[in-house]
Amino acid sequence: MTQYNRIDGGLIDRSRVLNFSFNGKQMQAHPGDTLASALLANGQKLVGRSFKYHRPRGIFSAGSEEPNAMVQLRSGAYLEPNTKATVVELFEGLSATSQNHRGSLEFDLMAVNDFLAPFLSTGFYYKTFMWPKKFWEKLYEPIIRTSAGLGKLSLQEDPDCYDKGFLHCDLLVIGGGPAGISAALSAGRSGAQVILADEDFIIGGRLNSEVYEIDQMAGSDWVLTAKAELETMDNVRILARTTIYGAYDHGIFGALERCNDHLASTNNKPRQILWRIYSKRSILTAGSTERSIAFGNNDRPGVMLAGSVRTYVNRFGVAPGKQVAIFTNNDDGWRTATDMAAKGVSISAVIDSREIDPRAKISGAGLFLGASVVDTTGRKGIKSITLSNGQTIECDCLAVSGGWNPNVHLSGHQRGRPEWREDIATFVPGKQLPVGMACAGAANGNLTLNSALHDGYDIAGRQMHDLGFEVAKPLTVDAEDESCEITPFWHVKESRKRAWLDLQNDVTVKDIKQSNLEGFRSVEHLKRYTTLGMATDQGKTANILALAIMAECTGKTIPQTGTTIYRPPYTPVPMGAMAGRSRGKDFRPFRLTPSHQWAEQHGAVFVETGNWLRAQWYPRRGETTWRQSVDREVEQTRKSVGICDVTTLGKIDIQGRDAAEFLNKVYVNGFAKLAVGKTRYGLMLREDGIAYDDGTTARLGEHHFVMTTTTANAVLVFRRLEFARQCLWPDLDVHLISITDGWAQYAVAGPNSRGLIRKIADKEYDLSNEAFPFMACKEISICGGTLARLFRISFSGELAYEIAVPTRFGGSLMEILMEAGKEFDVVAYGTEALGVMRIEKGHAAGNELIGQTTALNLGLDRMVSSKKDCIGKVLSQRDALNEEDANRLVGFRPVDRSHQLVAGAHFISKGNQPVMLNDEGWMTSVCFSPTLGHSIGLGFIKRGDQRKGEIVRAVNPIQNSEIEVEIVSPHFVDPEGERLRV
Amino acid sequence: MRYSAFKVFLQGLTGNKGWQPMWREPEPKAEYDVVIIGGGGHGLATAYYLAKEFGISNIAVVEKGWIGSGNVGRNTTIIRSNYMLPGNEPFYELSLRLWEGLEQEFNYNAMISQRSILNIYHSDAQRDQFVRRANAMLLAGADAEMADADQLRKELPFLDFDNSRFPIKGGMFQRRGGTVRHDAVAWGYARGADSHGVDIIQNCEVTGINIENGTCQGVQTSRGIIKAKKVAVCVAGLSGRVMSYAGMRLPIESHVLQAFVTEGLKPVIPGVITFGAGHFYVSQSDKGGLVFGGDIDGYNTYAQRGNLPVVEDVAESGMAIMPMIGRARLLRSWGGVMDMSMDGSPFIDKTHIDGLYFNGGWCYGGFKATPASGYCYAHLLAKDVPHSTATEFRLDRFRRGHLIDEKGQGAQPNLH
Amino acid sequence: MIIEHPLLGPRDMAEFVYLGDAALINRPDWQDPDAANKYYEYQYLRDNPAGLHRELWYHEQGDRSWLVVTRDTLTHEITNVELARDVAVEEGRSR
Amino acid sequence: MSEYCLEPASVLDEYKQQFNGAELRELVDVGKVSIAIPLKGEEEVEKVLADHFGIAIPTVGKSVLSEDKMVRVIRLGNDQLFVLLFDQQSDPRSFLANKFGNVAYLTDQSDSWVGLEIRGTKARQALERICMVDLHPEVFLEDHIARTLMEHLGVLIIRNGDDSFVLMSASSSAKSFLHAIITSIRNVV
Repeated sequence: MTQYNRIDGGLIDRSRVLNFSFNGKQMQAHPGDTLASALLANGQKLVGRSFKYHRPRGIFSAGSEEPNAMVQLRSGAYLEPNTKATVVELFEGLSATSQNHRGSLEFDLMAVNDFLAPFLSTGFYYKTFMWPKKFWEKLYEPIIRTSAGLGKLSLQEDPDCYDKGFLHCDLLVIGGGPAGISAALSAGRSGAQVILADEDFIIGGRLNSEVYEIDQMAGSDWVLTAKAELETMDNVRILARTTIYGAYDHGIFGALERCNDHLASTNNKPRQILWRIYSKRSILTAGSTERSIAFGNNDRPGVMLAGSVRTYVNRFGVAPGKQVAIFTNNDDGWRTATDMAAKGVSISAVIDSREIDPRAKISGAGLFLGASVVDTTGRKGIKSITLSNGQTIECDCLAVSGGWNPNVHLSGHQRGRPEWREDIATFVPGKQLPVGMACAGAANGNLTLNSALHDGYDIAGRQMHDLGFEVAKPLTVDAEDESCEITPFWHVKESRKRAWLDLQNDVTVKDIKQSNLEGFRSVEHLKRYTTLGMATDQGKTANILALAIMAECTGKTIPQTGTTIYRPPYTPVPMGAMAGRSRGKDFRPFRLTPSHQWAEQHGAVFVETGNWLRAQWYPRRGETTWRQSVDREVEQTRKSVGICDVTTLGKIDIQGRDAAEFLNKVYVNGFAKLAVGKTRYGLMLREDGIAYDDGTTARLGEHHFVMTTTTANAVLVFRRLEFARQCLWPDLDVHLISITDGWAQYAVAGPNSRGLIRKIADKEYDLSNEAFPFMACKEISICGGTLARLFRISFSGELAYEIAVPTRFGGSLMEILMEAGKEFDVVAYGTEALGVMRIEKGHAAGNELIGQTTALNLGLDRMVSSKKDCIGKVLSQRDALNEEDANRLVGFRPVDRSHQLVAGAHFISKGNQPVMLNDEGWMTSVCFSPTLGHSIGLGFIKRGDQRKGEIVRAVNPIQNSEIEVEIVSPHFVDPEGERLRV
Repeated sequence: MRYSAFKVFLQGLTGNKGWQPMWREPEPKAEYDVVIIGGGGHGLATAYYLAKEFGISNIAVVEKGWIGSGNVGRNTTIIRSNYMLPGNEPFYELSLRLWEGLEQEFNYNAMISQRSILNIYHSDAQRDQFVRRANAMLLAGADAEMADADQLRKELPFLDFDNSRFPIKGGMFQRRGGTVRHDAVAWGYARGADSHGVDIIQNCEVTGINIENGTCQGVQTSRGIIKAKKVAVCVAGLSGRVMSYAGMRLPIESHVLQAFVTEGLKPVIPGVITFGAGHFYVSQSDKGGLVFGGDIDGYNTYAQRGNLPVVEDVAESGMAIMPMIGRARLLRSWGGVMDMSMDGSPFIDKTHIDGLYFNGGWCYGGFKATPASGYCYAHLLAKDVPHSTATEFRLDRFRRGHLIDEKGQGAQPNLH
Repeated sequence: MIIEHPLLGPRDMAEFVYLGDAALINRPDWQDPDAANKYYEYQYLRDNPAGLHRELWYHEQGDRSWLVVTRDTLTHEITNVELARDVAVEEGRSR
Repeated sequence: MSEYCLEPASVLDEYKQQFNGAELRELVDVGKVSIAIPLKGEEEVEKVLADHFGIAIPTVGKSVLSEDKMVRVIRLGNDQLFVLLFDQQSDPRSFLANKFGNVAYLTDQSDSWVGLEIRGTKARQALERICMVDLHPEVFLEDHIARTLMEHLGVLIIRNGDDSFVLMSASSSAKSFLHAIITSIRNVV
């Protein structure tokens, strides 16, 4: 029984056969088919189940408005839930399964909900499931959640890749139907850069679905001619399979191109591309979508939109039924009858709600004028309809037309409201459109062919004229304006049975009435209370009907009742496409230090620091825990010499006649008097007086400084310095250049560091303590003439240097330092050892500079110069920041030295209850000090500076632990700083 | 009308024709004891608690559109009390406790679902911060749990443990956190307030605040002047506009926060999950949609819509932790206008004008605060002293230097 | 959004970082007798208008200039873009 | 002579690859120097450029290539120039300092940036996938430059020929940058 619903004609390639399967059943169809047309050709009526009542559902439409025919496409990790069969382009080997049923599609156990429908009325769940209280999470909700959702996620990583891109144009044409094509012709001929996008895999819109003629040729042939002309233009780009899903500010549009979804495999090319389109002008030619009429049991498989039935007949060569009835309130519905009759499909009846003269003669069909359909039969496929006159008519397909709604969605993405047009009984785009947008054709309410063609052409011409392009010659086409008279008819009041509006979410006319009864009368309340329009089709076929019925209930007009706000996306967009390439390891770029390769070769364990990867420690053979490695690195550094890559610190070149004055304004301490050849530690505040960054700044020349910042704040500091320079002190001659990536910088620390530096520095430089004391800096040369910068600064508390060379030498310098250091038993140390040594020295770092602490809290208040202004100075003097019991950064050690401290523990005075009221501070940083042989920590505690020697509780309820700790000086090692200066 | 399973059954038998409006649609009276400006979650909750707990029922809630049209109707529905600072945590814990009994109290199922919230961490430093936070929560009587990567792997196997740019090292759970059906909160409070005699007046826009001799006399509205002994502003998102009627500048900027939902999917995500190396938080609703959000767009705006860079950033972060969502489709996006305050924390306070009160500055965290905000605001309105958990939400705190800055970002609202 | 950079022409907002009200240029004098109050207002209080807003954007992924952008917070329409440095000089921030 | 000798290394190992319709290579041995124009000092900078290189100072967003094609001067901002030196100066900063003296502030940036050149008929199509700036030949002319963002990385892009672009980005993230550009090419060829 293959393809027994095929009829002649259509835009499919009958010379080739494609095999596909639905629920495991093998079927055949042709290139040019959608999954929906292929299913219909094979007589598959029942394709899914509705969300709430699990009613049997078939194919309702032929486009992206489809509420019913949702399938799961493909399988395994490629499984794609909630896919509209009406937009899936058929490919060889396609497999699809139905969704949202327990048991088989034919015998869905959840269909019991349909019998319980009276008790599952709109919002019933707000009124029950409240007792007993505990049952919600344990019983009620789990049950509700088993019936939640439609399709399934594969739970596996999406194996396809996605891409993004950026396009620019003078005119973006949204929709490639008659109005869109003529708009593109018009703008293209005038020489403008044009992008024509259409969601379908062939452009042409309704021209491919109708039998209209243009210039004495079939509409679909005219499309090919026009397309051929557009393709000769370099300035026109046609994007088929591309949905413009959102209109954003200033002429920017989001677009999704499904480049490879129509293939069995993407062959490692992007499955889809998310385009950001920058347009100077846009024209919305998105056409219109047909709406239904609400009547009893209007949701059965076989009840379809009349225009869609025409699409299947004319474009796909499929008759959705053998015996078709038509129910309409407008002239367009009649065309379904005539088109089908012309193809030899039997029409059993045409029912028109209007008392009019018949619009056509249909042989063999009963004509019922001023009549309506009140009910239908046929559980898994429509079998008959009952008319308002009581007559029953057999049919296996009912084509319904309630009129056409312009696709105004994108016109409202910036909160413009559509306007009601009484003559065509629908909403058209309002006056407040996105910047640069115009609307034309059916999307603008010009529902007939000739007017759409001219509308698109002329409006695009005017838009291009505004941009300074010459207007193309007027359009000369020979096409008709078909009749589209309509008398609004929303629902069949005589129907006693449930009449569906939102087919997917199962919202019926009764639900609207109940919503009104309970006070949910505003459109937004209606939507939220009944879930109308919230399904995957976003209510494209349902919303206006529901609105009309609500208007009827409240006695208001439809425009008074309003519409909900349109929001992106126009049709759903996969998350993978939204993310593009930025996933997995490519989520963010890696920044690598100059010694990265060396560290890798030496087995380093790396840690993410922002986007940087830094060596955390370097395990050696025999070491089984990270602590062993870190302890060794610390001990060896303190004993002899260690090397640490500190390239990641932000480095900013500061030059200018006023550079010193500038630094004076951005640091709390003075820099104006810093001598050339010297380095100074500086602290920066935000303007609100809170500390946020610190580092050293070296004066290389009278007007030349090099500032270092913390790794984390490098970008932020630069931004704030630029703000200070440009906005606060615009007349200072000072210039900033980030040189973070330009220099490889290593800390060389430990008593033997001078000896090591001496070995590589060129001989002419005197590096003795007298000639190059603590905090000195100098540009020198090393290894026989290579430029280097040498700073005698120390984070470890040892005699130490930082040496910088141009990055290209960085890898080599690491090797040379390690080679030259062999005689000292040099060790490479990572960020952990760096951290241990700074805690031993009591230096504040990231755990202390958290944007919540002041210079006072950090014990750096004496650095704040009283003689000058600096950013943050005035507000740092506020009372509450300077209270007597303010937090102070101090050191902590466990009373029982064998205990380990925990960062994040809170301090409670002995004898006090561990509750928030008694909370006195918290431990910020802890480590095991190999130098002292026990755990040590830094932390903030109230009045800490005055409480040295006091024992407090460090409570850590999250890990059920608590120990006693002693408040001590934060300077655990060499508190006088003697080692620095030797 | 009291709701129950039996009532649903009875109505079902009789065609669901006997339901009654959940609230009246009264005309505004000339004068009230309290006029609350703003029929959002906080305003309705304030009215409800004032009437029910503090014995003041001559109240009008005036709303310029439909009730719940502000941020209570456009958020990601998350409730939690995982704050750290003493100025915040007791208040949010009060709120969570009020949530826990709310449905039974106002006889409306808002689907308060304590399916947990997880904050993932990706570094040792982040872990230390979460330990600090978790301990603060426990000291304040809330609940918290730390979990390592192994435990997360067991509970949430779909997270990307093996190929992520920023490895998942563990997380902090608050098991009592979760989600609520957001619209139902507004409806439940409205129904409750209405039943205590509160007038809820929709489509009534406040166009001015009448102040004479430093005392607030009432409000001008699109439906006439309404006198009031006390006027309580509660319009987060639009606080700047409304308070400008009283000549006040605020430590607040208005920003848009976008939120998103996917098509309905069979449930796979149990609770709320928050990414720690980017901006992304997600839960799955009882209808099956993945509800998620990220950072605010970052520029001052009163337009309830956002732009693409943030949309894409949120999707990237989502894919970074759960690459299984690649084939799920984003169905809807929306934007809510937030009162972003200067330290990321809110205000519930009297103003310098007698009889004029202010509640706002909720940043993007106002939804979870709804019950406590209403309760504490009602307390302040009734007794003229702040509730014990809301003593720090004062308008003058920046002048004093008393900051409640959880994120440590300083006076830049778009960073909170 | 697109910001029409006075030197570079139209550029996507993704290249920019936002700060806030352009009044942040007007940093008060630290020695003003009323400095505490002025700094409080400068740092914390905002007009936050629903309508035209002059605001600071930093072209971080561009020429590193700070811009003063005049933008309508209701429609996002941008009507003027200036270099913040020029504005600062105009507003008397020269020494 | 020193016992030790520092070996320079290119960040991307002198990457070079031919694709179908595009060629991508690392630009090596290009000296890069930032020149900050002192406040009110533009005229003097202009004069140095004219006298020593025969170059008229470009406006912001544009660049000028010297006649001998050895020097490209890029105007990044009002007070900022960026100079590319193609003649393998071992110390480009000193080379320029000799000419500029006190007229401008110089910073050697040779190692801060990695440079790639992409050329070929598919070059623009590949860049469309990653670059938000309009590179249409009638908009982004030869010698036009732009700093922008590509896959989370700051990039300086220069059109240096019909179908040819120079892309420069931070050297620490060079590998991710190269990966991003290669992916863009692979996705279109």
